[in-house]
Amino acid sequence: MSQTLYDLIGLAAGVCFILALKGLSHPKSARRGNLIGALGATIATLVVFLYVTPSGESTESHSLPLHNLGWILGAIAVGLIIGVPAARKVQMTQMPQLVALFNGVGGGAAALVAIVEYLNLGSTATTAEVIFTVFTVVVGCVSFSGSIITFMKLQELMTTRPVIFPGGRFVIAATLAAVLGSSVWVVSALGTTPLVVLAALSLAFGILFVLPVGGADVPIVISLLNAFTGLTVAASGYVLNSTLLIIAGTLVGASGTILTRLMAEAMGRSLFGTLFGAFTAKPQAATGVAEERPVRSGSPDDVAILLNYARRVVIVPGFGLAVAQAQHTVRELADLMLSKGIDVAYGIHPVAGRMPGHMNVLLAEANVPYDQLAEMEEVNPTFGQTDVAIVIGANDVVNPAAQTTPGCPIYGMPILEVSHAANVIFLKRSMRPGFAGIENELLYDPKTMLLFGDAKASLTKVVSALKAL
Amino acid sequence: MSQTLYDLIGLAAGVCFILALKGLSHPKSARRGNLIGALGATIATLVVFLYVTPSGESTESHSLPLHNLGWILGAIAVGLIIGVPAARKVQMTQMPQLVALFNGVGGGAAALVAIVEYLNLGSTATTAEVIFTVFTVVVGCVSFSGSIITFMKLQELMTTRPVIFPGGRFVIAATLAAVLGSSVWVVSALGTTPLVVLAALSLAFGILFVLPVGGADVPIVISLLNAFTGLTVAASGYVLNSTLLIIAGTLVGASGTILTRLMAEAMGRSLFGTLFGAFTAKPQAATGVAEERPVRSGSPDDVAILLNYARRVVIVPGFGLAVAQAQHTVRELADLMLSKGIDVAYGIHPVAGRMPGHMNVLLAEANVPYDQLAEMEEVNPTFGQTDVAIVIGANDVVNPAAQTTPGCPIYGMPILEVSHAANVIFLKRSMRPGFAGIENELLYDPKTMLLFGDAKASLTKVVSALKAL
Amino acid sequence: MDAIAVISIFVLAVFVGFEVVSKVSSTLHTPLMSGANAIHGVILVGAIIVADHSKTNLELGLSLAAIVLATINMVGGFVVTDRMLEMFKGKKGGSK
Amino acid sequence: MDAIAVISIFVLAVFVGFEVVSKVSSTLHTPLMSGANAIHGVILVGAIIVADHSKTNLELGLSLAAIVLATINMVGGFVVTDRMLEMFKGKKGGSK
Ligand SMILES: NC(=O)c1ccc[n+]([C@@H]2O[C@H](COP(=O)([O-])OP(=O)(O)OC[C@H]3O[C@@H](n4cnc5c(N)ncnc54)[C@H](OP(=O)(O)O)[C@@H]3O)[C@@H](O)[C@H]2O)c1
Ligand SMILES: NC(=O)c1ccc[n+]([C@@H]2O[C@H](COP(=O)([O-])OP(=O)(O)OC[C@H]3O[C@@H](n4cnc5c(N)ncnc54)[C@H](OP(=O)(O)O)[C@@H]3O)[C@@H](O)[C@H]2O)c1
Repeated sequence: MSQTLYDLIGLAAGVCFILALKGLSHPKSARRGNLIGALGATIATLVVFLYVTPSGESTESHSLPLHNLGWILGAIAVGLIIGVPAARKVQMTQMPQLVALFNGVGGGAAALVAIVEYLNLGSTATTAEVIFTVFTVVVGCVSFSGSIITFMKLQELMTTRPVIFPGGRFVIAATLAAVLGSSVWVVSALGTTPLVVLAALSLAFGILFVLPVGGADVPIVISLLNAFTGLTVAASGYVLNSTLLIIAGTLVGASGTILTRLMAEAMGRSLFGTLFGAFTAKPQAATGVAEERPVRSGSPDDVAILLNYARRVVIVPGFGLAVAQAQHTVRELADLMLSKGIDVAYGIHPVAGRMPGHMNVLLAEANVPYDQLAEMEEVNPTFGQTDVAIVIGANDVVNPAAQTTPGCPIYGMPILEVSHAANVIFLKRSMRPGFAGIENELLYDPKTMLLFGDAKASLTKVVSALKAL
Repeated sequence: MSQTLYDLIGLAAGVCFILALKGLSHPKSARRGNLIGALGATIATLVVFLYVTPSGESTESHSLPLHNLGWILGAIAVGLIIGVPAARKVQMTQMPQLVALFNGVGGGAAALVAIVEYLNLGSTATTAEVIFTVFTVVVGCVSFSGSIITFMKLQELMTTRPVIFPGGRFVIAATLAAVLGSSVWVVSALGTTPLVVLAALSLAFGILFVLPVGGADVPIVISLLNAFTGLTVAASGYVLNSTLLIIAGTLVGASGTILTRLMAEAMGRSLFGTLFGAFTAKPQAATGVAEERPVRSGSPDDVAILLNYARRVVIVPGFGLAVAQAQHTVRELADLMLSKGIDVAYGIHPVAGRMPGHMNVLLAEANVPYDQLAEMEEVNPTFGQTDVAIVIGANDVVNPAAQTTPGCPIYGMPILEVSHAANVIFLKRSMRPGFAGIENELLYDPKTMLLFGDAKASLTKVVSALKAL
Repeated sequence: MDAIAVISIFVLAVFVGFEVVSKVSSTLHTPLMSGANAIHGVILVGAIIVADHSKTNLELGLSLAAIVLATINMVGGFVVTDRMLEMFKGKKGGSK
Repeated sequence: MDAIAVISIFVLAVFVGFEVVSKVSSTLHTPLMSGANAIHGVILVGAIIVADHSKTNLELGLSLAAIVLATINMVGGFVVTDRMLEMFKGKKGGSK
């Protein structure tokens, strides 16, 4: 295949990626967009077997098939065997960590590619190539180790709260300085040792960078690391002389940056605060311990009665609904109330759950009609006329501390103001706090009733009690 | 100045153009966007005096200053002396033709640049360069002569109705074939003569292409020619090896294409029908002659009385308002009615006047508050509750023929449905039809009252009559 | 610049152009058209380059004509667009 | 490819990326992130190229590792995104 044809096909794949992002930005075309992206990736992968651009400096072309073809196909097979079942079988609740993981391995792959190309080029590398290699290694490694930490946080393999140790900010600053120093070392001295040191330091920095990030900010960080990985791919594209990689990587870098900002806005966080949390946050006293204070807890029958006499009910779903897989049961409850002439809406907080749009995905799975899903801005003004707000497995997204307690991890996040409703019902299993690890005063409010237990079990009971009325 | 720095500055100018288009797409940032574009153009022009990229094949750099510097500066001065006053002094009503003219000269400039570069390169030109040159010459010349014809149509130096002569479609097809033929000739034979022939044929084709376009479609054609000119600039950029020209030209080409489609949609025209009008339209019988049928004409006092007792009045401005420069007077009338407690809105048709947004610009000039301007979709459903629709110098945009007479030049265009109002008042000077040259049945409708005379004079009389009531 | 780079730049610029303009309201159609029109006046740069390259009087004459036309397009275009947009700010009210 | 071409492509791709994503609703944040994530899995192409170039076992080993990781990123990313989006179609109603 001629160089030009090869390049043109690469460009076509790049166009597929643009169309994919375009499609993914609109609900109707999102799925098709993703498929177009997959098509582009497939084309790009297949075509590389037919022609390999000569690397960096050397201009000799070589004959097909690729060297190491068997190994390459084997490695792809291994990747497929690992990746596809993981993506197929993961539960909805665990998707965010899977995305983090996929992002991390992408960053790792980019770093490895840069390292191999660096070894391969040896002393023939131009300064520009070395600089791009350094960039790719640093950012790829940070993305890799950072994503692993976010994965562990989301999977609750470690605490979801900010990990801040005394003097931490100095350690981070020192590591960053060391990364920069060894970057200079690589550029000036060349050779394998500096590169290994650089990679190791970058991995360490990635860990230190993400550890102090509070759980609520984790998705923002995933998105940011995602954008970073995109940029490393673009940098690799420069070194490997591949227009496709430059375009694809830059696209992801740019759209990822915008997306990160949009997500931070939706969560009411400042991007700066999120990223430099380590430098601004102080070690906090643990506030996650449930206090011994009186609460009003009720039975499924009590809840059913409250609902039965309401004119308007707002259902506020949260992460617990996903954990309990209670989306079908909640729909059953809503339908039942509707059939009784009660006005029912779902109040959807943009960051309820563990990924933006989590609740939409979950409720869509149970075929809840779109028009019953009300966004935060829509539903907040209506709580004054709402008789019952029923909060199912949500906590942080209704926590008034976001408005009243400056300095708490969620301060400034817009919340669903359920406290304006005449009655608030919480369905949760215990008095434990939510993701951000902070106490929710609303649980102790006199107009709040708690129904303890797994959301699905509780809802099933409420449904039968309501039917019996 | 080094090549790289020069190229980077060019890229910065390209970015300015992107930001300019971005800004121009939003009302708030539009003016700033235009200034950013002007900034980019200024930078690009200044920097070319400091460094000139070697043309096409030759790679020798040369020392400053430019050859022919005096001539160049002189020519720029001439351009400024012609362009600035024309742009400064033109009346609002004549802006569309000025834009058409500016677009035409741009196309002409691109064609000239391509011709000179072709002469200059001589036999050293690569095939790709020759092909791009041919493209630029053809499209630039079409854009030039086509724009001149649109200018003449808009300036009413010639008829605004489609010019269709028997056998016209064959002449056009033959000219097109000749253009293609001589393109091949230029590519294969090279030399000056074929190029001159090509340019002449292209100019002829531009004229023939635009002549059969109906007046209402003229702005669509301007927009299309504008996009074409953009593409020629991009092609010149390839020949002259200027990234800036490639980017700027492509931007204009792409955005111009979209804009053309949007405009055609707003006017309810099919782009295809507009462009190939020559091949589909049949010579029409002249319908523009005023018939002798009874109409109900009234005095300013009659109008004032109708208005005085209305609860809701919709003002429908059109091209005649611009001709009469009656925007201030109409505002006076509206304010007077408002002060009398009458509900007043302006119903703005997207293509009222002679350019999209013409009415908005005009009324903004008279400081009419934005919130009184209602778009077509908004205002149409309200005519049922409207007591008086007062149509000031508009005709085609309220002509029911667009809905009832298949085959008439405006058939399919969405209109302002003033006929649903209880009373319709037309302010116009005569029974002459509007731009599209077709009869308006509504003028003969029993509920229509006509107030003949120049819009400004009539309005002034109505205002004093209304004050006196 | 090699072909693939030129084509890539072209394709990407097409997307930028499409995206940037795709949601403009009809009110701004005319200023946008006029502004885009002014932008392609940057062919002035090309005209200056060929005037510099010109070796014969014919070439010089044609390129000077191109400079005049391009200047009119560019400067006139930006000025006329600015005049149109100036009127849009009218919202604030106040006398003419 | 020369520097200016690379930079131009980069700058234009930045604009495309910005524009395309700038108005996405929060509902689609996660699928979009996940889809973009899958796209950068195209580093697989780079990994295959360096595997082909590899001359030592170390290089080959590292590039095979890169291929495995990149494949996971790319294929897993598209599959998981598709699964998420599949659920969005729920609108039509009907039983699960
Ligand atoms: N959406 C995103 O993009 C995203 C990503 C990462 C983090 N976050 C953060 O996650 C939080 C989301 O808020 P949220 O209100 O949805 O969740 P949350 O604050 O984490 O609260 C979840 C609640 O559900 C309860 N729960 C858990 N399992 C349950 C079950 N099986 N049955 C019944 N209840 C159960 C928990 O209480 P018990 O344990 O007592 O049952 C907990 O109070 C915010 O802090 C947000 O910033 C969001
Ligand atoms: N907006 C655009 O982008 C654009 C561009 C080009 C063409 N067009 C086309 O232009 C037309 C616009 O429709 P329109 O309804 O605004 O205009 P129109 O159909 O051209 O009608 C204008 C009316 O104003 C009257 N008039 C002219 N001067 C007057 C004056 N001094 N005082 C009072 N009345 C005066 C004319 O009648 P008298 O002569 O009897 O006074 C005529 O009936 C459509 O066909 C549209 O497709 C639009």
